[in-house]
Amino acid sequence: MSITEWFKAKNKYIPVEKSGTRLNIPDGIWSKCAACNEIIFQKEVVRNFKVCPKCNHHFKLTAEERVNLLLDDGSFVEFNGGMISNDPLDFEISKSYRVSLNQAQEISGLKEAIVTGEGKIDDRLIIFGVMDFRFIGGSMGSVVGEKVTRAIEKALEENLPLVLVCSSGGARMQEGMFSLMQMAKTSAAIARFKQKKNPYISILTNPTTGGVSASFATLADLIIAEPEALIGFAGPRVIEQTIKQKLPKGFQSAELMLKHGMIDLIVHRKDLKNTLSKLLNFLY
Amino acid sequence: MSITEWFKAKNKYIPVEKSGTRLNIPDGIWSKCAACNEIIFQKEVVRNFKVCPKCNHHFKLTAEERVNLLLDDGSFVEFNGGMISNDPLDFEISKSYRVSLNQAQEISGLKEAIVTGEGKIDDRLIIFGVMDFRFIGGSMGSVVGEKVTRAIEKALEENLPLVLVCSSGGARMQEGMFSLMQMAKTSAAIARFKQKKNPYISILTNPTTGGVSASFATLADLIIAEPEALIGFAGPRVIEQTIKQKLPKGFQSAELMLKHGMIDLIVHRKDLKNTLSKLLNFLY
Amino acid sequence: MARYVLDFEKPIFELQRKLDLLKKVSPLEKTDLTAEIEDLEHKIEKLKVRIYSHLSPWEKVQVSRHPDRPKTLDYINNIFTDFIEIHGDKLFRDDLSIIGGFGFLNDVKVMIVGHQKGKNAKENILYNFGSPHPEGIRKALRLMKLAEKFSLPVISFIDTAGAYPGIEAEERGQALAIASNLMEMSALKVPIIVSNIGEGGSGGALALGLGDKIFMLENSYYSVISPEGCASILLKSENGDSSKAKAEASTALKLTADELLERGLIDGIIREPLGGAHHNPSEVFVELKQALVSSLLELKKLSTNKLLEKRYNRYRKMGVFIES
Amino acid sequence: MARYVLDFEKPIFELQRKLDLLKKVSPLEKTDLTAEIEDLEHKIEKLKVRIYSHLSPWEKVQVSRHPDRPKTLDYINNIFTDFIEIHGDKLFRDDLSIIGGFGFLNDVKVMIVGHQKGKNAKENILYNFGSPHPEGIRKALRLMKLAEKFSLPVISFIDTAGAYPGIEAEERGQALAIASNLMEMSALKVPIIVSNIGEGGSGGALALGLGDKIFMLENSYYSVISPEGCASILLKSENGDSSKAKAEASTALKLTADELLERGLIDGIIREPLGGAHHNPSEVFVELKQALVSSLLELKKLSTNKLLEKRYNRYRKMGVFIES
Ligand SMILES: [Zn+2]
Ligand SMILES: [Zn+2]
Repeated sequence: MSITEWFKAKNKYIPVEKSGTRLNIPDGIWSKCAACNEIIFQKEVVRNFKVCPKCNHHFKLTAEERVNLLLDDGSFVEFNGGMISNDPLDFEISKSYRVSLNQAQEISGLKEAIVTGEGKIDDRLIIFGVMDFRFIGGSMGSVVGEKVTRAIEKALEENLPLVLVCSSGGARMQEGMFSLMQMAKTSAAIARFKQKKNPYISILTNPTTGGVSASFATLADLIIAEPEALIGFAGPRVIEQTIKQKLPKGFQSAELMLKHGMIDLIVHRKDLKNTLSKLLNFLY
Repeated sequence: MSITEWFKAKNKYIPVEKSGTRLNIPDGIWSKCAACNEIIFQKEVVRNFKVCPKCNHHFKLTAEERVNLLLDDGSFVEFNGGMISNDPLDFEISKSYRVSLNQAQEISGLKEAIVTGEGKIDDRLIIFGVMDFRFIGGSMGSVVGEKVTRAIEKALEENLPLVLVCSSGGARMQEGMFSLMQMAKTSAAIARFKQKKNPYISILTNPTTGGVSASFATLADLIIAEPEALIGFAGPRVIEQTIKQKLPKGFQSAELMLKHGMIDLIVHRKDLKNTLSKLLNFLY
Repeated sequence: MARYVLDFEKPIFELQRKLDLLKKVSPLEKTDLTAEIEDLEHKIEKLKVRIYSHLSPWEKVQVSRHPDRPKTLDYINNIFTDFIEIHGDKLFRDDLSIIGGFGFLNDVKVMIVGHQKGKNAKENILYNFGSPHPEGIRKALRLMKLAEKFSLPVISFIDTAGAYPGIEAEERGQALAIASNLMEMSALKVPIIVSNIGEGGSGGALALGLGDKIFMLENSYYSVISPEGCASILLKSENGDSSKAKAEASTALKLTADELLERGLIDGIIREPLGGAHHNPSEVFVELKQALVSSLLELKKLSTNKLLEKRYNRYRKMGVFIES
Repeated sequence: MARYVLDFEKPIFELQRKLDLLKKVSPLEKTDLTAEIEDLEHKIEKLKVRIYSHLSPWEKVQVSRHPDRPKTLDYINNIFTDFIEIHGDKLFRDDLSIIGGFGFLNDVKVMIVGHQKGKNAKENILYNFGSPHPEGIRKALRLMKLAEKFSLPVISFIDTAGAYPGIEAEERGQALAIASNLMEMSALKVPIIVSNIGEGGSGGALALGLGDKIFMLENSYYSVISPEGCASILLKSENGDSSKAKAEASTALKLTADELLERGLIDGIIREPLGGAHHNPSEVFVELKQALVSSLLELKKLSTNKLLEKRYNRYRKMGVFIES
């Protein structure tokens, strides 16, 4: 069953614990938190929106978990679910891009690194997109750029609020300049969207960097970040290579970015839907 | 003869050396430069646009010297030359404001700290204003605010470029909140001016601080500064009292402000008219 | 009653201390002290009225700076509901000397901005004593532009000794930041209601203070320069640092709410309880809320064009001069 | 001829040195060396053609970074007249890695912006190797908005390894600065003509690179990631630092002008003299100027609406995917 079919088929709330592959949390009833090294009870983590009950570390969510977290039960309808990459450069270094795509599809059960569609937040219809880091690090190639752009255009046409949940290492290098141009394409679409007064809220989750942070992700009317999410343009390793020293702990965290004025507010995952709903109410 | 009459009467170019009271340059054929302590020949300084030939220090110019420097010979026509302050607070601490006004009028031969009007730069008609530091430190009270606002409105109505030469220690405290409100008034006028596409160029001369720098002076499309001019919001003494240490040399200089991105370009006085003319040509 | 005692309040606190002592010893004494206590209470009340109801401008300046006085966040929490704080200038830093965000004024969605001061040393360091750097001024503008886009009226609170006069503040363009706010606020397409709740210090205050309705609390001040600054410039030969000099400057600058209302520079005064807002904050919250609600009702009746025209004319006509 | 010699150029420079020696000793020798000299000159010419006319993508990347290659300021000085440099972002700093100002392209008034690289170590420190901080990106945007207000077409030059990846650059919002430029440039109401004269490194290049006509010099490159970055990520188990890995990445990324023109991502290629632009800059100046002039003529015929619609559609259709 493809994610599209899956989303279309489901009519009732699918609780978070039934979702697919988990990130960062080893299987088993008990496990160790990768952030604080404490032993945590898996069920409690899942019940806690995949947030460590000991240290509040926010583990990555899959696209479907995010849909379940934020949208009203059964309200999500996916758009363009069948869109896939066509490997425009016949890219192959060490591993062919086509193989990477197949593997990503298998691991995630998704066709690409973003799922877009419409759905409701407390009965308010919105256009919604969510990236999935499992799919080649949530990287943006032609498909991500196109689906984001169509979502923006749809929100513009239908006068609906736009909410995009970001999680990405940046542009997808395997599509070369086509990927870079998705930054231009999505930003241009946002420029048009902003000519009207419908709200656009982006949610930056761990991590949001590179071509995604340097295009649509940071162009929102309001930017919400999840606690401790890594947010920046250059990746930490690139910076360390440039400045030739270790980065301080917490550098490029949501908290630091808030302090530096780049983020509107940081919201704990458990309050995310409620805050989003309130903000939409102020803006729309 | 009032400055108004004087300006109206004159039909030909009045060379700089014939102008009124000079600032910073002691009288006599030879004198010492206040900036570099070198002995300089008065005539040479005057010929050099009141710039020290040894150290390039730009001495303050009077309003009429500035008119002579920048506008085409005989092209200047003053507006609102008769406007004077009415001492709205009956202000008197140690010396009454009325006495200060009388003294300033005597020293400068002007009615207030700014002269406004229309004139030509290389045959291009512009609305022009120039502040005179001799008049209570070029401070902005009701009259300065009103004359600046009228100049802006005139430029807007007649679709003309606006050029304002600033030299001011800030708001005039003897008019209390009326002075502070001139910041709002002039800035609001600039907001309206900017709805059309006529250029506004400000020239910041030594010093431009306080209520003038925090209103119309820095809201220009292009900001030109004279070399080494003191430019800032708070005065150096206030800052030193706050941070409880001496300010570094050159702090708040035009050069530092350029480095910090606040100024478009620094132009030597000898090139000022020519650069202004070229810039107006690009913008108008 | 307040911990922090101003000079002119001392006689009241002396009697108060006596009263407290009397009350404490009363149960232990054999003689009935009720009459003495009542007498003293009466005396205190009379003294309060005598001292507090005729504060000089300089005394009002001191009250306006009282650490226990309600600060912007107190007004936010007591006048609005559902406040969501929004951070940052999206350029350099989140300046905590400026606070802002969304809230409901009764059922009206609004954007709130204001200077935030602390009530103790720790808070004051965090908030930089309510004195913004350019990034704070720009943060306020960003929130106001957001309000404009989404048609939310702006409710602004002024409470600052002034924009921060430091090296970095200058380097990052304090002057331009203030000027930009004035320019943008003069043309902001939503109502702006300003309340000066304490100190209205020059450009740093005005940068959040240009609007359609300007209220001042009874004991707030609003001035082109601080009384201290004015005194030290004009009275440097004499003792500019003396209380007398500051008092003289405070009077000369006509910086009180009454003086400014009389001159048409503000629209209304929110009365405070005897001794100042901190003696009974909830009274002030209620009165200010009422003023905000009715002003908003009035302003919302205007078309955007009319609103902006009125705002322009308001400032356009400020100034006193003679034309010959 | 250039002082700085790239690896693949070495054979040419060997022969050249031989030739120089021969010419030097020739007058001192008894035998006539003219024939040998001519022969060697002929050989060099043939070798140059053989080496330079079939540069691999990785070799082109190296040429694009040649220190002697003309930089933005050289193009400004040789293509435009009456250049007046304009500084600063009016927010934080004048970032010298970005240069810009007014100039005339023949008789057309234009705004010029570009990345500025140095030709030696000292200049490169001054210009930060052409890698902008956020304030440089914002400076470029400010100049473009100024151009928009006064209806001046924008002529942009790209030459950067990328936006600077440093701590302060991150703190001051590199990502948002780039994103803002893309958003604003996509809707800028004047023509934008972009010329990639050397390195087109990812987001830092694109931040000055969104426009209506995109030219690339023959030996410039334009890429989503540097060949080094790509190699080190994808070939980390093998030797990602080797020349072979970089060459492989350069080829795979399809980053040359030819590859990009073929895919419709750019509009034209400015041919360079054999060996690169620095072997005969004036030739390149003339050809690029011609391209700018004729593009401008073409773009000026469009109404603003049409211009913006075309620009939007240009980027809207970029991307390759399959829909099922
Ligand atoms: Zn944990
Ligand atoms: Zn000198």
